[in-house]
Amino acid sequence: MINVLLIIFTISLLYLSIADRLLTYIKILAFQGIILFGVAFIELIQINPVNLALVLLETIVFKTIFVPLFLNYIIKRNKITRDSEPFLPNFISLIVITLIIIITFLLSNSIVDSSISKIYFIVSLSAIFSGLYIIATRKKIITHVLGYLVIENGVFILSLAVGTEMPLLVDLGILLDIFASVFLLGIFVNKIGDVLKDVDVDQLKKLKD
Amino acid sequence: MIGIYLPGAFIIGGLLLVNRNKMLSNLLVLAFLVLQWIFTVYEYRHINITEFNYFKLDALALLLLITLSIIAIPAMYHSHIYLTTKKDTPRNSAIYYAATVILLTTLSAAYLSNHIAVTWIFIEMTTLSASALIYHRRNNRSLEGTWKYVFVCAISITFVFIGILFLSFSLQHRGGGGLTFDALLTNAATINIFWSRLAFIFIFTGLTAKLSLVPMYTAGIDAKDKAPSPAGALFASVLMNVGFVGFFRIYIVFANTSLHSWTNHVILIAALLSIFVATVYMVKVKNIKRMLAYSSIEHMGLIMLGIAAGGIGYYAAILHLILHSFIKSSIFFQVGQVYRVYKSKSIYDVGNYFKYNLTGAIVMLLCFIWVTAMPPSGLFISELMIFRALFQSHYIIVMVLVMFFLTMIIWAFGKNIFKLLFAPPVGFDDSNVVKINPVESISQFIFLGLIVYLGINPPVEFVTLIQETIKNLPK
Amino acid sequence: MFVIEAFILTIVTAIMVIPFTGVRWKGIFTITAVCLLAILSSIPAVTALGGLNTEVIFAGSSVTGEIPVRIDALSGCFILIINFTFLTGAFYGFHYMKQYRAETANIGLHCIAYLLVQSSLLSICAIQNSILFLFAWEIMALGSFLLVIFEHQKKETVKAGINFLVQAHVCILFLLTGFIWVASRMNTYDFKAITAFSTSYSLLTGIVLFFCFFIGFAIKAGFVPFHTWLPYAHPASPAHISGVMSGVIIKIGIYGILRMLLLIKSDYTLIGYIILFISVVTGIYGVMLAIIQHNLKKLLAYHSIENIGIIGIGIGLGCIGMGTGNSSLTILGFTGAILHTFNHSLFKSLLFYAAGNVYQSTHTMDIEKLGGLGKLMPRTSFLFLIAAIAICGLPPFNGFVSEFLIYNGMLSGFHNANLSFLSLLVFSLFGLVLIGGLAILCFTKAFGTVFSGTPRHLFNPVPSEAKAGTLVPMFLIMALMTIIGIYPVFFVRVIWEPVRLFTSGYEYAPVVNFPLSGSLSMISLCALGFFVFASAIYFIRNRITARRPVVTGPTWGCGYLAPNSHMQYTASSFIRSYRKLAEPVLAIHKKKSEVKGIFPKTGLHETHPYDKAEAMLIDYPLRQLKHFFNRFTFLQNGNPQFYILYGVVFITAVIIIPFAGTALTTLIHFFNQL
Amino acid sequence: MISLILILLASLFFTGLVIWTKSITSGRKGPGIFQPLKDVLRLFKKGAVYSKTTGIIFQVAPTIYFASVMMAIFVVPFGQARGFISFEGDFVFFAYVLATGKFFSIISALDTGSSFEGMGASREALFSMFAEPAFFILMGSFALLTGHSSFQGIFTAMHFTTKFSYALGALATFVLVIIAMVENSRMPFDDPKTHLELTMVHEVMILDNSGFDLGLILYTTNLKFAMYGALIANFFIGAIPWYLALLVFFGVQFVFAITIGLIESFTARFRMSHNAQYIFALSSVSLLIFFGVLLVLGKFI
Repeated sequence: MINVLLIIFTISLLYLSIADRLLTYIKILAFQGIILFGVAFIELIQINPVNLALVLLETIVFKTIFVPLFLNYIIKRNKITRDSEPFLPNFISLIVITLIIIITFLLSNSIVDSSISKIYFIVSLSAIFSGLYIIATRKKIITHVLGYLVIENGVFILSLAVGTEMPLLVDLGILLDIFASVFLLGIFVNKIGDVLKDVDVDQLKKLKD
Repeated sequence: MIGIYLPGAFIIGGLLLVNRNKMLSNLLVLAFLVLQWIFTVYEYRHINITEFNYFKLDALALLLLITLSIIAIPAMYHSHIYLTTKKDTPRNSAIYYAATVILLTTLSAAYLSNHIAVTWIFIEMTTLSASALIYHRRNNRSLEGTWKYVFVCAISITFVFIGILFLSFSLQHRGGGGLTFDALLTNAATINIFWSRLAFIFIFTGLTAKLSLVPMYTAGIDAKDKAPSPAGALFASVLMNVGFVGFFRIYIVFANTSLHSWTNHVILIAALLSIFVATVYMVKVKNIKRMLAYSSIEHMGLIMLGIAAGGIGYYAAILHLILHSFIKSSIFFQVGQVYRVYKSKSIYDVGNYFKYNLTGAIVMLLCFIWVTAMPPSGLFISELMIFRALFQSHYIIVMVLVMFFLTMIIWAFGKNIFKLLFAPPVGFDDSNVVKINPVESISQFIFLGLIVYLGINPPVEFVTLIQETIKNLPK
Repeated sequence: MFVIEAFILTIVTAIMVIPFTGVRWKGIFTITAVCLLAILSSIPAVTALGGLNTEVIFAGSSVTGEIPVRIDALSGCFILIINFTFLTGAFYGFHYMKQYRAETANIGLHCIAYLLVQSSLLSICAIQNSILFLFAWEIMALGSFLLVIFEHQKKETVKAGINFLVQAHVCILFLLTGFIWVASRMNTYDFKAITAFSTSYSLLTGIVLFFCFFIGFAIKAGFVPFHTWLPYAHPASPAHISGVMSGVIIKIGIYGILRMLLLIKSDYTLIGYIILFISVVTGIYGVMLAIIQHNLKKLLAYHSIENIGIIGIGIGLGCIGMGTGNSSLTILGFTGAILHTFNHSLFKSLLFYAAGNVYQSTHTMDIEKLGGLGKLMPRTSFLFLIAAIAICGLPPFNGFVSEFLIYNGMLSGFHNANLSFLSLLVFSLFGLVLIGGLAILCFTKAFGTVFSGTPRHLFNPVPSEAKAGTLVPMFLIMALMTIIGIYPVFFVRVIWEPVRLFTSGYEYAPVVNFPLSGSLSMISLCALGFFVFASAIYFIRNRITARRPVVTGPTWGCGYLAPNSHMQYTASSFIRSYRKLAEPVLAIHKKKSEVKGIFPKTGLHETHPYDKAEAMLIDYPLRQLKHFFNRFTFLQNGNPQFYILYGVVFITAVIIIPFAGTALTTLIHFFNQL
Repeated sequence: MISLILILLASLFFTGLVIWTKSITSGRKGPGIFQPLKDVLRLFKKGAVYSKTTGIIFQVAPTIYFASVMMAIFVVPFGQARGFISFEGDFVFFAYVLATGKFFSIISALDTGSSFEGMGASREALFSMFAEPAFFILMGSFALLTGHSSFQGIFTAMHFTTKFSYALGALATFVLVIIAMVENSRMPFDDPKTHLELTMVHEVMILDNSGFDLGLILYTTNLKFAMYGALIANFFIGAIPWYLALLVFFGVQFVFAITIGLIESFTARFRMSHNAQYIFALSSVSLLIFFGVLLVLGKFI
């Protein structure tokens, strides 16, 4: 079951690569939240109930509901155009993300350690690198945040791999999640939208040497 | 004691945030400093005792905590001057003070924490408070700086987290206490090489954002540039140290595994690239604060070289770290005065500082001498030892390269500093130059003296503490 | 022991007091402190020259280890040289700086820097702990930097200062490397470890170590091609600083070389060959460039390089003597070198002081604008003349004595020399003679254009003789120069102790007597005879011509009746034929527009001398380096996407490169197996 | 001491002899041999004209010039008889003291502020600078050959043993003759009888000198010739009896003077810009001598 969910997660990454509209990104994020909820639920069923509740709450409330709504709000409030404005054509993005997945898959084959199930490793690493790729190739600042959230999801999956033995790490992951998203989005909603009218990356390239 | 300190400091921070009364905020800041010092002294008396499972004050933490407590006083003093001369709104001042207090508190906690995850949490929190300081001026550029800092730090903190996860993979027994540094050290021999290799590279890369090293040094530059000078002083000293703490504790673990020489190579490459980048930009930049920020990169590179070289280099690295904190903070304090005189940080707008602020100019001159590690600066001693360590570990080419880069840096640094000090400024109206009270430079003089003292004639306790810090490293 | 404490106390008190006194008192305090320091340091120096070394060992700290302060004859000799120059410099400077009294803070800094330089120079001669030595060395460098940039309103001055500072740093890096090398093997910073190190490792190690130190010291001393800071720093600084700098600060490099020769036991012959070669090149190159300079102080600065070359020739000869066991060569070489060090400190400071007087009355150092000052400033011109004769090494003054010793060293080297050494000797003989000839060309140009003839430029106010205050120390120097010229035996006897240090290592029969004492007393006779003889003839001439009619008129214009001062032979024309010959070696930027047509417009001919070595060794690499650095300035491009990318690239690279490495080695292995 | 007297004697007729030779070769009767001396004496009796531009340097210089040449003459030996002064390395003193005189004559020329005299001064400085290395290498070679470093030591210890060493002696004589020509500003390098100031060396330097000073300078020229003649003579005197030596001395002086006269009669002056090269070639010749000495000593293997 976990494997199925994780594979669906990976497919969502592929979909992410060809998404044009920001709204699609947000929907995919929400969808990923739901998948993570499922994975966490199955994987962490043995840990203590309070902790489990926290994890599940985070995935379902924060990742699937709060953040997507918040993003939507920001886009509306700052009148950001709907297009994701990639530097590269979507086709290439698709190829790159596919490549990322293939490479991580091949890479994980070389791991000899058996204590960790490899699927977590593959999926999370693909998610992390896809997130980084999205950050690097999209023009808007808001897409950076979106990319970052994808990375977060990847990290969350990775933390689930040791979740039963070290639930603390999962909690930390959640903390990171909340902290970073709230903070980044907070700055966004408060300041960047006010100060910079057109929220393009080029606006933030003044500080350089 | 940390149980009292942390809540206390956070309460003071919270009060500062809501308080709008000038008098009261001064008192609160004072109260914080007193608390900080009581905490420091208490911890000094109770070394190597674990508190709340996750906090343990070892020698490194003690050294850096004392450094922080010492720097905190002039930092607050100069912040006070900065805010009063700028006539900031009470709200902004409140945020500034609160952020500074929180920053210092989280830094202290991060130094003390004995668990990698706890360290991680506090490092994350420093990003938070630091960003409030960077955004203090509330203009486009500072917003940009803040955004970049937060974003890059967020990514890097994620890297660290990934590294921690990998580290947990590598453990044989994944118990609750498995990730304390002590436990890691005792289990170092049984660690899984594949995962720990990944862990190290991710943790190291993540921490370079705080450490100001290649590859993630970039945002730190903007932060030090855009933050007000007293805050810049904290960024360039104690905030960098927190990165070092995180790095060094994990390095001790890896030094006791079979990955030791590999980690040394990684560090060496990062250090060399850092010094190179610092050189490239020191030659180029015309903004004094950015130049200083690059100089921090250079010094961190040197410290890492010391670590990578090993032997006497360990001692030198710790010494260099502490001395660098003092010198960099005092030079940043001084830049604050420069900014008040010229209303600019650009090297094109400043000049003849000697005429407008004699004491400040002398401090600046001495700072230049100290920071470029010319005798009688204590940094000279640490650099000498680093070079000696490089020599002894047969990194002679590295040594020659570094010496070459350092020469270029001195040239570039000197060119700008002497432009500031001696060359007449272009288009500067000196009819109503702000007079700066020489008293404001006392802290810098004290720091300069301290650097010489610690460098040339270190007290026995200081040496023992450093020896204690590095005792777990292989010889 | 007491002396050292008093020394430290004096310098600390002076530095504490000077910033808080009135501008007049700053000077007086400085002079007092300089005198005190001089007296205190001269006590052990004199006893050391008497053969009684001082050795005090301080406990030091855990970092430095024991700090030995050893004053042997070599140190003593240099301490005395330093003190004398600093004393005259202080007295001269006190009057020279009077017109800058408005700049109180600047003067205060200047005074402190002066004291710092003096005390650090003296310490360098005494301290034998690497770390403390480097400390003193750098304080000296920084202090002299502060002294140089006194007139920091001028852009070139600051530039020269930075140039100086950077090269001083390069110098310290070389020294540092050497010391680190020794310290990392012997685990102590005591100088004695250097000896132990060089004896316990291979001969080559000793040679490389020596040259590591040599380059460091050579930068300070100004050996070609490490000289490039020198011609900028000297003209930029006030006159007394140029004097002191050229007089003793660059000599500390010589001290360092001599000290290292004493400490490092190695193949002296090879070392000597290399030093000798470098020195001859230094001497010739220095004077060749000196001739074409239009700035009087720059000319003198290049001349310092030349003299360093002469000193180096002496050292090189002495070294070869040590290596081959030719004791008279050793003695003559080192005596010549040390005596020339002293002599040069005298006449070069005198020349710079005289140039300073010229500068203060005319506010220019451009030779092409000066002229005819001999009548307006008779004493200064007299002093300059004496110093010029002395620096050219002409009898009856002191310069001749040291050069004479070096010549004789060469001649004594002829005995039992092998072919390679003989060729080198002839080369250096040729070089030294050429240096002498070129020096005459150079100083006849300098003196002739500055002090003789008619003024080339109208100065307002008309230049007048310098104040007596500046002239007194100058006359003092002149007197000493004359005494050395007339009675060299005494001085040679004084430096006998330091020279003997170099011969002490012999298993050969120790030489008790100085090999040339007969010649030296003859020299003094000749010098005195020359004075007496010339005066007698002049007296006779005056007696005879007193009764004859004397007419004054315009200079004979070969039939042209309206000559003016612009038709005078200028400095550039004076050296034109030389310049034509030397052009291939030198870099002279020329700008000229020929006179054309029947009614020509203004013609123009400008020459700007430049240093080819500097262009090739400093400017070109720096330019290339800047290009290289500029390629990396994309890094901080303001785009956070890139910033993230760096991290990713770093991580991937660190992971992949080892894999790639192993893959590559496997591949290579595979191909090798085919 | 004896050499001093002999040189003074030779100086009385040397220039006269040169002039006499030149007159004979050009088909004139010419003045008496002592005419130059008479000129000098006449000048001694005259008053002087000084330029307004000049200062004390101008008045002192001729004296020092004269004194320096005299000091140099003191060093020159006569065969085994020492000079007035003799010590190890005295040839260094010889060359340097001459340079002192030259230094003064140059700055005195510059003191006039003339448009011409500087020209001469410049050339004088340059040429003598180039001539000096040749002299030193020459003396150095003989010092190497003989193991002595004083004039007297070198000349007494020098024996022309092989044919090869005769060649060396001839070369040395050649070098010394040329050096003497350069130092005295004679024909192929400078034409004292020219009437164009632009092409003169020595003569143009002393354009402004008059009266006693000029006399002194002119006489110094005679002395210098005689001095170089004496040096050359010393090459051949060696350890022969004094009467023979006397003969050789005057013989050499005569031959030397007549040679100069002949050279001046039959050659044209070099181009000024080429002078430096010719003079520098002397150093090369001296180097040849040096290598010759090495061969004699068997250091070349």
